[in-house]
Amino acid sequence: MGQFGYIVKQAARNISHTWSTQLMTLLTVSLAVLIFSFFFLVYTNMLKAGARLDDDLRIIIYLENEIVPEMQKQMRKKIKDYGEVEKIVFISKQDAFERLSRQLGNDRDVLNDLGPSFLPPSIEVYPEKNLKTLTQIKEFSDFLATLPGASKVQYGHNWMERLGYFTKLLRIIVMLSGALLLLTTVFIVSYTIRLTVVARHEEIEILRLLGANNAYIQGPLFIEGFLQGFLGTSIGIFSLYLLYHWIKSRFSGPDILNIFEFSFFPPSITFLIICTGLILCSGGSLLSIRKYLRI
Amino acid sequence: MGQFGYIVKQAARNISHTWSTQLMTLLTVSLAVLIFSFFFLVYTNMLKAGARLDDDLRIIIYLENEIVPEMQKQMRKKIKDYGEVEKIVFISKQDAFERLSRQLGNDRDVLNDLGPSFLPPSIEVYPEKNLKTLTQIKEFSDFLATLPGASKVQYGHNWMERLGYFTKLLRIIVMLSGALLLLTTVFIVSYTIRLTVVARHEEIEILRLLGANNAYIQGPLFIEGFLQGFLGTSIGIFSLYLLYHWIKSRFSGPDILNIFEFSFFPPSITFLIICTGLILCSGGSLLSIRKYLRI
Amino acid sequence: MTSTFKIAEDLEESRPIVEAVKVTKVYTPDVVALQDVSFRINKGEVVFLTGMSGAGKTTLLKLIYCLEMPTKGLIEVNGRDLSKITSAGIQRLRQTIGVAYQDFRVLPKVTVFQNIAMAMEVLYKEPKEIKSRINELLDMLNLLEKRHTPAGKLSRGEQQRVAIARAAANKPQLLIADEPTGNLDKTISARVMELFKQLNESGTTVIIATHDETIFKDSKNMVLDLHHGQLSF
Amino acid sequence: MTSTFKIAEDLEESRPIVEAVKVTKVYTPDVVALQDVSFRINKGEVVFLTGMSGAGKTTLLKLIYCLEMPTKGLIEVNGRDLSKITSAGIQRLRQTIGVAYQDFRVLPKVTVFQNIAMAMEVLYKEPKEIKSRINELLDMLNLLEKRHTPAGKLSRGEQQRVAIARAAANKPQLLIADEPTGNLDKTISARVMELFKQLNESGTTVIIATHDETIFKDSKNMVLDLHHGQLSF
Ligand SMILES: Nc1ncnc2c1ncn2[C@@H]1O[C@H](COP(=O)(O)OP(=O)(O)OP(=O)(O)O)[C@@H](O)[C@H]1O
Ligand SMILES: Nc1ncnc2c1ncn2[C@@H]1O[C@H](COP(=O)(O)OP(=O)(O)OP(=O)(O)O)[C@@H](O)[C@H]1O
Ligand SMILES: [Mg+2]
Ligand SMILES: [Mg+2]
Repeated sequence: MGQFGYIVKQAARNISHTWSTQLMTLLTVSLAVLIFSFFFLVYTNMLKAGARLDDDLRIIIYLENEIVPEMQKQMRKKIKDYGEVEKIVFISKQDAFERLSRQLGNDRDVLNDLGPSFLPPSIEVYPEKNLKTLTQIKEFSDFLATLPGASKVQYGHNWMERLGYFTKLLRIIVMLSGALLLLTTVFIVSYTIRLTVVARHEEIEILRLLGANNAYIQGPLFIEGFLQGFLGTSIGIFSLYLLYHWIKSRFSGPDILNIFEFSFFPPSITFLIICTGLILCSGGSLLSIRKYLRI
Repeated sequence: MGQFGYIVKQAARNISHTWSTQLMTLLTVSLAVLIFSFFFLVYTNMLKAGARLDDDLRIIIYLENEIVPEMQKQMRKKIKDYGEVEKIVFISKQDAFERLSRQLGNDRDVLNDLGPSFLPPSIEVYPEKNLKTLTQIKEFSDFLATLPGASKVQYGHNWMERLGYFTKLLRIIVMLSGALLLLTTVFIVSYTIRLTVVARHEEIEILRLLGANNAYIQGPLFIEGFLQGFLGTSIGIFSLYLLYHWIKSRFSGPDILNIFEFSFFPPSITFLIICTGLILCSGGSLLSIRKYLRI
Repeated sequence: MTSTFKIAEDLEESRPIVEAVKVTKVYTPDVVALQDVSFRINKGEVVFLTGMSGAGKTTLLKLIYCLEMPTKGLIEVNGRDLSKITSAGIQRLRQTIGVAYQDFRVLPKVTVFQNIAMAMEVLYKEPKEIKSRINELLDMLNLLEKRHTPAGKLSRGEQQRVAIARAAANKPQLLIADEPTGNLDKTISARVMELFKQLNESGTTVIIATHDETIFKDSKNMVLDLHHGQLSF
Repeated sequence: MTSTFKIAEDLEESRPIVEAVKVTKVYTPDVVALQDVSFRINKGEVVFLTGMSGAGKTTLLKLIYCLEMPTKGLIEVNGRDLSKITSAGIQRLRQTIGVAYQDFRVLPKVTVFQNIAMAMEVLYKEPKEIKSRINELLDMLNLLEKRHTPAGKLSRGEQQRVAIARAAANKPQLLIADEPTGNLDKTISARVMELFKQLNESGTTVIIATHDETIFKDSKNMVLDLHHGQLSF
């Protein structure tokens, strides 16, 4: 039997002898991964939702009269000459009326008696992402007010701030939970390692005194760490996937998920998480006993 | 020196000799309490916000004409005869117009050309809390449609569902995080106990063999557990309080907090949490060594 | 070997301190460590327990200080039937017995002084008394210099002396020493035996388990000789 | 005591396996365990190391198998200067040395068989060879019945024999036994000495630290006598 066979045999023996501890460690790893990736998932989804809300930043120019299509091109050019703009949308009286009635939802009946003509036409300007500070937006809107036919310029300042604060609050809560969880994960992992070391260091010391080389001592530990990392991370990620599906299935009906658009990690991130778990577990099990190798 | 003095001296000696472990345990307890109470705080606040949203459940009866104050009393009686009602509000044309313009926010300019007369008057009925299923609300609204002068009855069905789904999603996320955190807290605490026991059991075994009585062995442990529980829980709660203030100070400006109305635990709950921490810590430290007392 | 049986007629008290009747101890599943062992040790005696390695010496001693329970048979210490003893009773019993364990059981991270002091603190002795007693013992066992060294940093022989000092600290009614000279040279062994003799003179009953014939072959004390768990007189 | 010095003229090899020149070992902060110790042990010899408890026997042995480094002086094992040895070198050195530690260092939760097998597995020996060698050793040390018992459930004397068997398992070039008969009776001690003799005859150098004069007083082997860390010939 070669050296490698010996090491594998040793690892198998260790696992079968200490299966209860091993199971506990496996559970710990799974839990840590589940917690971490759960928060990572919520956080990335929130970031995405936040980005979508930012998308909604627009400046509205109310006009005195409808703009005929020929004029629109000229307007576009003028605006684009001033600053970088992502999108320009022209809203006719009819568009405005339809949107308001959509916005009122079930309250739309109040508009029944009115024609579309009571709302003014407008131009909606979506500035580039890099145009973010309020002063910049203010300057831009001041310029827009000078456009011919503009009666009033408005940007969703108040509404934006409100939503911004709300997402900020949510983000802080999620970040804090994440930080706390990361701390606990670090705690748990270091505790697990300490307990493993407590259980193993006598054996490792004796092996050293018997002249075992590093491969002989670290090999089985590495294999165990690798298996634990692989199984633990996979179980954790898989549980998260089940959880994700469960949550999603509970919200299959209405359009809430379109607003929130809850999505799972792409495969590349999943793969990355599993790899990180693998490396941490196998590396950690080697590092934890390093000081006993100096004997 | 009496028995009690001996025990206190012993505890003091233990603490000073093993202060690094003690500090670690203290940190663990604080962290666990912080995590737990953080989630508890978020959860209770969310429940409150949810309750406030539920408050908004109302049935609106649009009327053909304004109701003169003398008629209102009669209406009230009729409605209350049918079912239990929390509140009935009469909305005149003027009230309705003001509310819409508030609702439109910065878009309210669209109403500039319009008088308050274009909106119909209405009665808003807030059913009792126990009236919650949609069928019950439907039946109620069918009855309300038979009232004299009622042109249309409406309840915020769609809007309610949307918000309901959103809070449900949030609630699930918070509950899951809470469950995961509770699990990790249990893990951490049991790991801490296991490590303490590993460090102590030799000493306890020897004390038993020397004929130490239970008070002699458990006394110092109890004192240590008590101190750790008290300090740890207090530190945890205090950190949470600081965190809460920090969050709140970051949102002092706008009215977002009125919507969310983030508030801290009342003193009674704070006291309860500290007591629970105390009991768990001092009890846990006694329980953990129980099996060594059987020697 | 024929053992010298010494009926304790010249001792002040001749009541038995340890009495065993047909005691059998079987470790699960099937290790018979002791079989039908009967003997009687009177107060104030010095008794040697001998036998081959694995004969059951340590097991017999464990039964006396209640670390193991006999599978069959009766064992009485100080007139108390150990099969009916409560947890509090065990505590009180152990407070009257000093044991030097074969595997020492000293705390490696704790100083020599503190290791011995533990035994006295358990009885709520005064600090001054503890200090003078420990210094006396350490002096006798040639360990005074190591007073403040953690026990884990001592040589094995030094650790063994710490275990012996701890057993003797309270001047117990009954002192049990399991292989007390296994790691000690002749000179130190003699000092240990001298300590036991002093204690015995002040009334302590001493039971010494040993394979070292030199320390009992010239004495006229009782020798219990175990062979595969059975006593042979 | 005068020691019999035996110049190894009748041995096949007379090259030194252990050579120490003015070795001093000071444990921090100020415990002088060894002072200016010089000696030379030739291949194939049997050497007894004796001295009072705390004289420095275990420390000297630890220097030889590289568990401690000397504070001053030169120590060479198998011609290799231990002050310049690498980690891999220590591993290779220890594979040629079998040590029976004074505190045994057996794993209490692991069976007797497995405890001994560890020493052979480290050298990647074949399972069949391991099994036959262990059975041979256990038979010799009267421990065959306990083969599958966890070492923690053995009597101290039985544990000591496990430690000795493990040290002897690989038929090492150098066997170090620290107080190998401390917990053993005469009969078993004789068996242990017989085992050492067998090994010595097949070429193993044996160093035995002991306070038990009976096992070396009639032999003509070299005796190193330590007194407070210094050798006295
Ligand atoms: N790790 C250590 N730290 C400090 N002092 C030590 C340490 N190990 C041993 N000593 C001291 O060094 C001296 C020699 O110890 P050593 O273990 O070599 O003695 P020994 O001859 O083996 O004694 P014994 O027969 O009792 O086993 C002793 O005084 C001991 O207290
Ligand atoms: N906890 C245990 N479980 C199973 N068997 C045990 C246990 N303790 C002791 N034995 C066995 O009981 C027998 C007697 O053990 P004991 O320790 O009493 O021997 P001893 O006379 O003290 O020997 P030594 O001189 O080697 O210390 C031995 O065969 C031992 O293997
Ligand atoms: Mg024994
Ligand atoms: Mg020694």
